[in-house]
Amino acid sequence: MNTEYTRKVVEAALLAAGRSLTLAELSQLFDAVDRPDNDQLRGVLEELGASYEGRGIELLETASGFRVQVRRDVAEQVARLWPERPPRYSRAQLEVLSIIAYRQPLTRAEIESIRGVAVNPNIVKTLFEREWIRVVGHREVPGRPELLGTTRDFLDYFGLKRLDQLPPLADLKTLEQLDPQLLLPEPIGVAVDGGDAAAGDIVEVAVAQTDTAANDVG
Amino acid sequence: MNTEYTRKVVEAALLAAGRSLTLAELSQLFDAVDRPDNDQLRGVLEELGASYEGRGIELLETASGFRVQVRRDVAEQVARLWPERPPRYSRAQLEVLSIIAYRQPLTRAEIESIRGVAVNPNIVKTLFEREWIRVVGHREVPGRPELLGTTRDFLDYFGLKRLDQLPPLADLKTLEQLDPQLLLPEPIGVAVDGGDAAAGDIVEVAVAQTDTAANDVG
Amino acid sequence: MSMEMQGEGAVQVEMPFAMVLGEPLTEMPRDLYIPPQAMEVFLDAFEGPLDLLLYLIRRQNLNILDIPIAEITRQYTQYIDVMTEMQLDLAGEYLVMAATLAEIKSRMLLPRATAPGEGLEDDPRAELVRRLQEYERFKQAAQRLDDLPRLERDTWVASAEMGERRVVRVLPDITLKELLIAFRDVALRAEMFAHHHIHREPLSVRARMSDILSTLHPETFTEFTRLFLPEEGRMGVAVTFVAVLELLREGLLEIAQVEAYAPIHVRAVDPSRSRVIEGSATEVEDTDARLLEQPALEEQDDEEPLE
Repeated sequence: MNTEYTRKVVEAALLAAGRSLTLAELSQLFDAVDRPDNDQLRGVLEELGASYEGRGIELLETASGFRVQVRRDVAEQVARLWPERPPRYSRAQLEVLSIIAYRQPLTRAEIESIRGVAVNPNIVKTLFEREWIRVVGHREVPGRPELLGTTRDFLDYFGLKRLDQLPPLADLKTLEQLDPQLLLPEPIGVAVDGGDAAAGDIVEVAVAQTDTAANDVG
Repeated sequence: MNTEYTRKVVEAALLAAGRSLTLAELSQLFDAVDRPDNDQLRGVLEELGASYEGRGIELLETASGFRVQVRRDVAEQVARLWPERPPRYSRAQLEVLSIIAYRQPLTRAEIESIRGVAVNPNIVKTLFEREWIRVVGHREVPGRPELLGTTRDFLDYFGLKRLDQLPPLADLKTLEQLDPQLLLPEPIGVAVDGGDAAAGDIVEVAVAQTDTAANDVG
Repeated sequence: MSMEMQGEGAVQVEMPFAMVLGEPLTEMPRDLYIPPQAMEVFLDAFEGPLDLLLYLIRRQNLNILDIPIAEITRQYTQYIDVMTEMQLDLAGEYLVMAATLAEIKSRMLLPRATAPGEGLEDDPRAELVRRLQEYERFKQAAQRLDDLPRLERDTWVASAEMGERRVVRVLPDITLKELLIAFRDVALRAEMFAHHHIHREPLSVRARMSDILSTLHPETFTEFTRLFLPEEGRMGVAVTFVAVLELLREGLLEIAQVEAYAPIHVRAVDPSRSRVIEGSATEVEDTDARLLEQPALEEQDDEEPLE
C-alpha cells in the first residue's frame, strides 16, 4: 500500500461523495493488490484529519462512517451562502398588530369585533413568537380570555420609546396624504392638514393639472 | 482582513456549496468590516489551490467561478463510489457539440452543411436537456431558424473558464498553400498542420485560428 | 492530413465500433468485402459521406489536398453499391456525394487553363477539399473535446457537509408606516361598520393599563401606591391613575382597603371566581408567572423619557 496515494484517494472519495463513507466503502475503492486493511485505512484517515488542522473543514467519525464537514467556527459565516428571502407579513397580521398596539389591553374577541372578521390563530401565534405581543392578564368573563398587549421588543423594533409616540388615530386619517405613493400626484409640498375635504381638493388639483398638460399638448 | 481566517471561510464555503462560487459570492460571506477585496480573495484562492498540491483535490476556476474538484489521477478509483457508469457521448453528439462550440452562433442547417449529413433531432435535444446549448437568437432569413450557442454549464462541465480555452481548431489549408510541398518528394510527416508533435507551437497559432473561425461565422 | 492520422492508417477511432457476432470490430475492413452482418454496423460507424470519404482517403495514406479523384470515386461508389444492394437504409446524402464525385471526375477530364499562378482556384476538387478539411477539423475537435477532463467521468465537485446547519430564520420587516396604514384602514372600516366608536384615548393610558395589568397577580395584592413612580412626575402619576380607573371600569382590577386610611391594595381579578377548565388554568398560571418578570423592564422603560 502506498500511503500517500491511499490518502489522496480517501480524501477525494470523501469529498466527492459529500457524505459519510464507511471503512468498507473506502476499502472497496482499491484493487485487491493495493487495498489497505482497516488499520491502515484508520491510519490514513487520522493523518488526513490532522492535515485539516487550522483549515475550514474537519474529518469526523459518525455512526455512519467518516465524513468531512465544515468547521463549526466558520459554519455561521458559510451559512450565508443560503440566504432566505425575508417573508412578508400579511395585511391581516399588520392590522391585528396595530389594533393590539392602539387598543391594548384587549382580547381576541375584541380584535375580531373591530376588524369584523375572525382572527386566524396563526396570526396571533406569529406575533407571540416574534415577542411583539404578550398576555398581560385575563378578562373576567366566561372563558377568561387573554388580554393582549405589546412588548418592549415591539417598541424597540419600531424605534419608539413609548407607545404614545405612535400618532393618535385622528392624525392617522390623513396618513395617506403624507404618503406620496398612495395618492398624491407630485407636489408633496401641498400643505394638507388633514380631513376628507382637503383630500377632495387635491383630486381636483390633480385633474386641473392633467387638463393643463393636455392643453399644452394640443 | 485576516488572511488565515479568510482562507478558512473560503475553503469551507467552496466545499459547503459543492459548486462553483464567484468572487462576488465569496465576498458576500464577509461582513463589510473584514471583507476582502477581489485581489485579496484571488490571493487567498491561490494559496488554497497551492495547499492542495499533492492531495486528492484541486482548485479550478471555470466559467461560473471557483470550485474544488477531485483530481483526475484518482478519478478512476473515486468513480467506484457510484455503480452506474458516467454518461458517454457518441461521436455524432460530440461533433455537433464541437461545431456549435467553435462556430456559434449558428443554425442547424449550418451544422448539417459542415457535417454533410442531416442532424438527428435527438442529438440536439440531448444537448438542450443537458443545458449545454441554448437558443441565442434567430437568423433573419425565411423561417427565422434558431441560432444555437453553448452555455456556461457547458464550460463548467468541461472545466473551462472561457470558450477560447477550448483546444484550438486545426488549420485549414488551401490548395495553393500546399501545392509547392506537393512538388517535393514527399517526406512523411512534413505536411503537418496540427497534431501532438506540434502541440507546443500551437498556442500562438490558436489565436489566429480562433479569429479565422470568428470571421468564418460572419 | 495530420501525421497522427496518417500514421493510424485506416483506423478511424480507437474504441471498437461495435460488437459483431460477439467479436469487437475495432478496425475497418481493409478491402471492400464486408461480412453482411457487419455492413450495417459499418455504415453506422460513419457520420455521413464526408466521413466515409475521409476514411477512404486516409486508408490509402493520401493527402487530402491531392485526392486522386477517379480512384476515390470508384471506391466510394462501390461502397454505395454494396449498401444499396443490401437494401440498407442509406441516407440520401451518400447518393448526393456520389453524384458530386462523378461531376468532379468529369470536370477533371476537361482541359483546363493552366496559366501559372491561377488555375488552382479552378480545380474542381477545391470545394470538396475545403469541405473535407472543414469536417475533419471538427472531427478532431470532437475527439479533443472528448479528451477534456469532464465532470461525472474524470472529476467531481468536492463537497463537505455543513453539520447541523443553523437555521437563520429571517423575520419579516415592517415599517412603522405600514403598521399605521393598517390601523388607519381598520379604524376607517370600524367607524363605518362597527356599532361602537373607537375612543380617542391617549395611548399612554392604554400602555399603562397593559403594564399595570402585567405587574398584578390575582393571588397577591399589590400596594396601590407602588403602581406610581414619583419620578415620572405629575403627568406620569395622572396617567397611571387614569389607567387604574379604566382597568377598574373594565372589571380587570379589584381594589381593597381594609379600613379607612389603611393602605389601598389592588390585584387582578381573581380567576378562582370564574369557572375555569383545569388544564387551561395551569397554562394560565405559567403565563402569569412569566409575565411577573416583565414589570421591572417596563419600569425602566418608563423612566427613559424623563431623563
